[in-house]
Amino acid sequence: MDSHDFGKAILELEDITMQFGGITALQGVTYQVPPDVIQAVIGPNGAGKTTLFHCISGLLQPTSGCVRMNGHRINGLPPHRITALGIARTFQHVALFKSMTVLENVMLARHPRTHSGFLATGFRLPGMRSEEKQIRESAACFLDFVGLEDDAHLEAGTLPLGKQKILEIARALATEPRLVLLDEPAGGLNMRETEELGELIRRIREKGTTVMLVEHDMNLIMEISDRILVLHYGRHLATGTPVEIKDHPAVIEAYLGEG
Amino acid sequence: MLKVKSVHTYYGNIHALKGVSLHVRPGETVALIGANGAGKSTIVNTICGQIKPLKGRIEFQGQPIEGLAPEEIVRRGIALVPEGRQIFATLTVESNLEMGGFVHRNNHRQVREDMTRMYDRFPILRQRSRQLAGTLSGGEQQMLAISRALMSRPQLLVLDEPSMGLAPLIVREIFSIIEELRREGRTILLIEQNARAALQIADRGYVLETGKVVLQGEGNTLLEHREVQRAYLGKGAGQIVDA
Amino acid sequence: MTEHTLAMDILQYTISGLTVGVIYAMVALGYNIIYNVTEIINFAQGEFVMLGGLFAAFFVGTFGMPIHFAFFSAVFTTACVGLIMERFVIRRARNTGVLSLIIITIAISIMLKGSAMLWWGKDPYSLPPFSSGGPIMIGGAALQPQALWIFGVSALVVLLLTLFFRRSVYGKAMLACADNPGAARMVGIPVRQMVLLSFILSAAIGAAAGVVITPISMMEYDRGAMLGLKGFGAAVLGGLGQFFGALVAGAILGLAESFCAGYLSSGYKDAVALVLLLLALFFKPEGIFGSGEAAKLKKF
Amino acid sequence: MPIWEPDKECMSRDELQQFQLERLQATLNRVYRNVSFYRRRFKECDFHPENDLTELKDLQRLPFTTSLDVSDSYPYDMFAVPLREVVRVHSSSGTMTNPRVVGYTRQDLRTWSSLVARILSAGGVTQDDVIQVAFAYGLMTGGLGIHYGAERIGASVLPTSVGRTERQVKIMQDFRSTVLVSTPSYALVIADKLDEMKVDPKRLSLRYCICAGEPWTEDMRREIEERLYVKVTDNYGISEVMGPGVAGECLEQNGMHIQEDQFHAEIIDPGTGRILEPGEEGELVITTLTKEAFPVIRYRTGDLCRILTEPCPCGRTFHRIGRILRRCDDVVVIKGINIIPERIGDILEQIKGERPVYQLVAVRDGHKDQLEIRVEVTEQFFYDKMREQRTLVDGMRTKVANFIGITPRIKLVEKGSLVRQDGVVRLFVDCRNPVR
Amino acid sequence: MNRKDWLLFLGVGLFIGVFPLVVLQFKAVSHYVDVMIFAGIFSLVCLGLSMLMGFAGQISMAQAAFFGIGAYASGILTSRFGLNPWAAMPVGVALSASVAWLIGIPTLRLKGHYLAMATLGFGVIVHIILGEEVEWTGGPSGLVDIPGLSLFGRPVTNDVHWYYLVWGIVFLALVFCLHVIHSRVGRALRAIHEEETAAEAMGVPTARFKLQVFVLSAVFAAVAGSLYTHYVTCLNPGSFNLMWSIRFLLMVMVGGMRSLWGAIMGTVLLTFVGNEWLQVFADFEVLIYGAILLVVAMFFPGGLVSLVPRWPGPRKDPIPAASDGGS
Repeated sequence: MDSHDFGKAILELEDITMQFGGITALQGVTYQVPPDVIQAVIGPNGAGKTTLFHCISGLLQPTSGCVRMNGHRINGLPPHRITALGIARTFQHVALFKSMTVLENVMLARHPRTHSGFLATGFRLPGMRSEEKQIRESAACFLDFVGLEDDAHLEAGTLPLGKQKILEIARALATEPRLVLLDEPAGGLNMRETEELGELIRRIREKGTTVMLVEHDMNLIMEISDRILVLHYGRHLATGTPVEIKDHPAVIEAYLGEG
Repeated sequence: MLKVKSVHTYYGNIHALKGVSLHVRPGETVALIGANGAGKSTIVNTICGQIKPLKGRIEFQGQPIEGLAPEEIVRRGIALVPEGRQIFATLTVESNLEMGGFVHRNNHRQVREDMTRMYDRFPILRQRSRQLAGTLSGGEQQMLAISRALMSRPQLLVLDEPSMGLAPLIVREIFSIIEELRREGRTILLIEQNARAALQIADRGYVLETGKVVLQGEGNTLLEHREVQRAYLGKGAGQIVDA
Repeated sequence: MTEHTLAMDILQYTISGLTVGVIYAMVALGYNIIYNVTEIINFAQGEFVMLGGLFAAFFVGTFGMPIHFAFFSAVFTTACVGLIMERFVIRRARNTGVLSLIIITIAISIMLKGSAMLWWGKDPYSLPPFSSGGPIMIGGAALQPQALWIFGVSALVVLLLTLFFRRSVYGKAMLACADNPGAARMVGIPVRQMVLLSFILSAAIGAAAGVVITPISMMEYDRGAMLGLKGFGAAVLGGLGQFFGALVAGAILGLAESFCAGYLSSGYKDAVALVLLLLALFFKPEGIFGSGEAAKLKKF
Repeated sequence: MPIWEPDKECMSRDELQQFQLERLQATLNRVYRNVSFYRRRFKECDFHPENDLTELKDLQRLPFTTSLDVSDSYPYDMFAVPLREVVRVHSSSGTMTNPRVVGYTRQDLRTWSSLVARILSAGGVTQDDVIQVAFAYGLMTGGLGIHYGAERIGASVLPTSVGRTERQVKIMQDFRSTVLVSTPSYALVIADKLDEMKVDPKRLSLRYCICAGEPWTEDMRREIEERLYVKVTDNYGISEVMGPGVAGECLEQNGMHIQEDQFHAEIIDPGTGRILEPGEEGELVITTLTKEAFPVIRYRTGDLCRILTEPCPCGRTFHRIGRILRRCDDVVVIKGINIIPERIGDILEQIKGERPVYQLVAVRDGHKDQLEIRVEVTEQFFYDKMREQRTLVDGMRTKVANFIGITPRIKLVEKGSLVRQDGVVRLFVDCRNPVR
Repeated sequence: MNRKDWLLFLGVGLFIGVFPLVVLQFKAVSHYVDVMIFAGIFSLVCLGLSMLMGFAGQISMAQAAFFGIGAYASGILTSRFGLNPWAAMPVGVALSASVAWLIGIPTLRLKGHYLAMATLGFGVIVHIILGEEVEWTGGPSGLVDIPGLSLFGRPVTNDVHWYYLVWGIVFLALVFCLHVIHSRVGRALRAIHEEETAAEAMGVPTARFKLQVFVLSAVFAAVAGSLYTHYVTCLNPGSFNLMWSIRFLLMVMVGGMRSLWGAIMGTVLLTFVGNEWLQVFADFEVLIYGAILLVVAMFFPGGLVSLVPRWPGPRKDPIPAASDGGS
């Protein structure tokens, strides 16, 4: 673990423990995510990966421990505040606004970067028109970035799963996060879609957004990630580059089971 | 006994099973292993009637069972020990067992006898028989889940991830129970992430990867197969010459 | 006022509070049974009570049935209404989402109410008490013999329900459905039939409550909504799905209502129960006896 | 005779089909992922194993794999596992193309030896037997293949290999061999040797003879049985598919049981590729179901035979193939060696710079197969001087022998004396006892 | 607002505009103007409810209560304190909004059944209060002597004037709502309806928005209540009971929950059904309401608008040419 990088980490997890009733989903996870990397989180079923994401994004409050972003404590804040501070996420099971169009989905995600309220929109106050225009333009840019511009006017629920997953990413990016959490982005995708996804994730990092992803597709993980955090039974098991992780005896053990 | 033929299953719009075939012969223990998301649980849910397959057939003792309701499938003789145990947490241990014997509810005597048998097998459950099942430890819950499934006197016992979320020591205990069941001549379909433990006790095994069977064979031979590792750890674990 | 009469008053309010409280508890039991198995709140629960009372009055008045026989006939008839409701409406609408289900049960409730109005008109109906004789005086407070019947019947219902859920395979199977419907199917329990049974059972219990209170408080077509609402209050306050909790919470509501009527204003007695309901929903939606942990996992 | 793996060999047809389907699925998924050749082929015909294989019949949508495909992938391109997992490599016998290289993982070897154990058991071998393996050991699959299978059974193996017939006989006498494994023609060579050495075959311990490696006839079987006092069973193996153990006769002697739990067999019309009905004669096409290192999908063996589906009294439920009738392509098998007559022309051409008119003739000389090459003598080839002619013939012989591994007999014939069909000389004439 | 809305706007506007002119030609139906005034008033309530339920996905069984609060506030202030109706209306609106705000904070944390029950309970409590506070509200016998409305110093007495006044307000409200739903706020509301967790994760303060739209619906109901008061000039609690909440729900559902146009359509339709045509079946009324509600909920959850064939061509919002990069 590279705790000496203290000041630089974009995200710091300090001794995160999460208990549900008698079950401990996370136990004392301490970790730091440096900026501008693709950080993978892997581990067998029930290792606590998604719980970790929930703790970071504010959907769950860790039982104890502290989540800091750029040195500021963020656990305890409601999820929309955390998003406004620059952490966006996608969901394991696609959580799009299905009856809204693709474009509207992304436009919605401009929410934390815009301001008009009921009165401003209802009475079409002057600032609101230009803001609305700007929302539409930047949303289109994000669709362009992920390559969904042609589907902008389709209802999100009618897209094939592959595109829905991409749309989720576009939506997360539209909040202009500094850190984006992708929860199993490749789940249910076919090989070609997975490859394109990998490409997209790389481009996201190149834009200067740190990517943290939970994924089961090891091919993808090994190919794109810069660092991997392995969780096992809610504990931190190993950390390292893909190459290190691949040959890590404890990891192989965790995945294949006890001798 | 059980034959699954080229089954395709969709979860929403995810093509979760892409033509999976497998079979279990009487008295056999068959392991189904694979990483997360490989489709293991989907197979279980398809066999047990919780999901209808889009294509393909499932036969149990020569009768097609695809598309039957789960309760009917239990009646036909397939009992499931579901993933995450799924015991009735707010019922007592004893009631859980009684519910396991629901299909034999009219044969009160048999249910009592079976219950005694389960208590003999797992004395800890007898001690806890009046407790709410939710208060049991993980390992005890798993024992209860197994006993509950056995209460229906199944011809085929399907265990879905019995080791999930249990500490290694308990996992060993659970596997020794499965081993014991196997020695008694029960027919078992064992779905596991813990490949090593599962293959050690299985007669045969299937390795699942992204909804497909990529490897099948005898348990101990699969055990040393590098492809098994590959299925868990990705391409890097076994670089292919022409890749 | 002397100390003496104050004590008498308190006793009197307690008795009448408990009497209605027990009725609320029985309505709450109905909610609990259906909720337990389906996680549906049946907004028509109160109408079952109304139907029970009116059917009994009808059987007595029109056919001249003896009261005890009318009791069972009314319970049976109302149970059939519950059956029809589940079989032909709820079962078809199970997958339409919470909002639709709410509206559907509300729709059923006003249809039942409308039908009752057509059938029986807007006049209140009464029943003869189950047993004759004047009020029994206890420490200066009057106790209607019918109140004893109410206590008796509800005690019996609670006892039978307890036995049913503790002892019978079907009762346990229903509990199992409530606990984990998926796992229940996997052990071979026909969940659909259990749902049907839950509607029949809760309709029957509601009807029983309706029959026993009619001799005291009469019954008219539009009583259902308020009884349902208060019963729901008892169910929530006691912790949804908790039978014993419902009983205690029902008693609390009844007492609160009765004391409010006695000391504050009889007009607001209905509001008191509702305020308690709101307070419970706002501050302790898992109820007094419900476990916080379990409540977190349920869908509200 | 005991059946080696009764749970496999006697499983019901229904169950067997399930087995085949499952294994086929796994195999296709794996070759699709791991072997670029198959991936390409599958894609060409728009076949995705995960979607398009729902029953065994769907296999018919896939293209055939030919021996040429295999040689083109020389050496390792068609392997489906990394080389470090391959524990044995065999290579098919000399042909004019690249050799066909096949590999085996540890598991493949285990499977192979149990398959051989099955056919040996079917042919009468038990752990009490002393088994003399007169197949060539080496790069070819025959010797080692039988060897491991025999060891698996627990029999005592004498790895005598082929040749030095006198010594074979001596060993047979002294070591009290009870089983002989050899090509049918070599079995008869041994019989001749016994006569020559005045050894009474009745005094040998020999009880069974396991034959394989070349097309032969029922008459030859009868002759071997009468002369060696043994029971002879026919067997079929091909390196690209596995080696010996692919199919083997039981003591009922009425066709070779294909090991259908491991191989899926089809009979096709060699010309059109159409699937033929059971009983019809055609080319045998095999798909391996469990092989890991070198799976083949719809491999055209080039061997003509028919599939027999009637139940066999021995209790094995596997279908049988009838005797291999002949090769259907221009590959000629002589002494168990595949020869492409066209390539012989290439060699002859190298010697004098011009392609002579020639013909290969397979003859049975006594009990030995012989390759005879008849070359029409033209101006260039005509030498007055016997010595120079001798040198030329010797040159041809060595050159060809070096290439194909057996020494041919070279016969110079007069120009125009080779039989022509439509003005073209047939490159190969089989003068061994033609099969009925 | 997009092209479709503008076209509808013109069409409906024209219809509403000429309706009295046409109807008044025929004596037999001339009282339809009166019915349409009620329809307009109820439309205001239903617009709010449609925003709350159809767009933000929050059920409310308390709309009649807010309607009543607005009505009684206006009624009491004008009849007892002699306030000008136009001054009383904002007070009623403010009262209704504050009550909604206070009750909304704890209520809107609830979902589904609990939310329905809580709002229902609240509605009943308000109804009880209206019936019990005899000193203020007149109790069950109601409030009388409420002045009518005057505009520019002249009392509005003519039905046709009332008609245009009410529908003018309805159209203003409609424009407001249409603007809202086709904007940042509207998207947030729809997002809350569909995937509340995801909306929260996309930075939408869901609790605040739910509360705001709840208050908005209460404001609309209160305005409607105030208009109602001054139109009928007498009040009694029976107009604000549970059945009315259910009626509002039904109006929105029949028209189509997810369309403001549908809300108005459903309201007009059901007002006619209730005030006119059902009078014949008087006693069947409740039963028929129940039946309609059941049928709509089970078979036409999208309401009447879902039966109208889709507007030709997909809706095309202009999409600007994208430049490179994110923003």
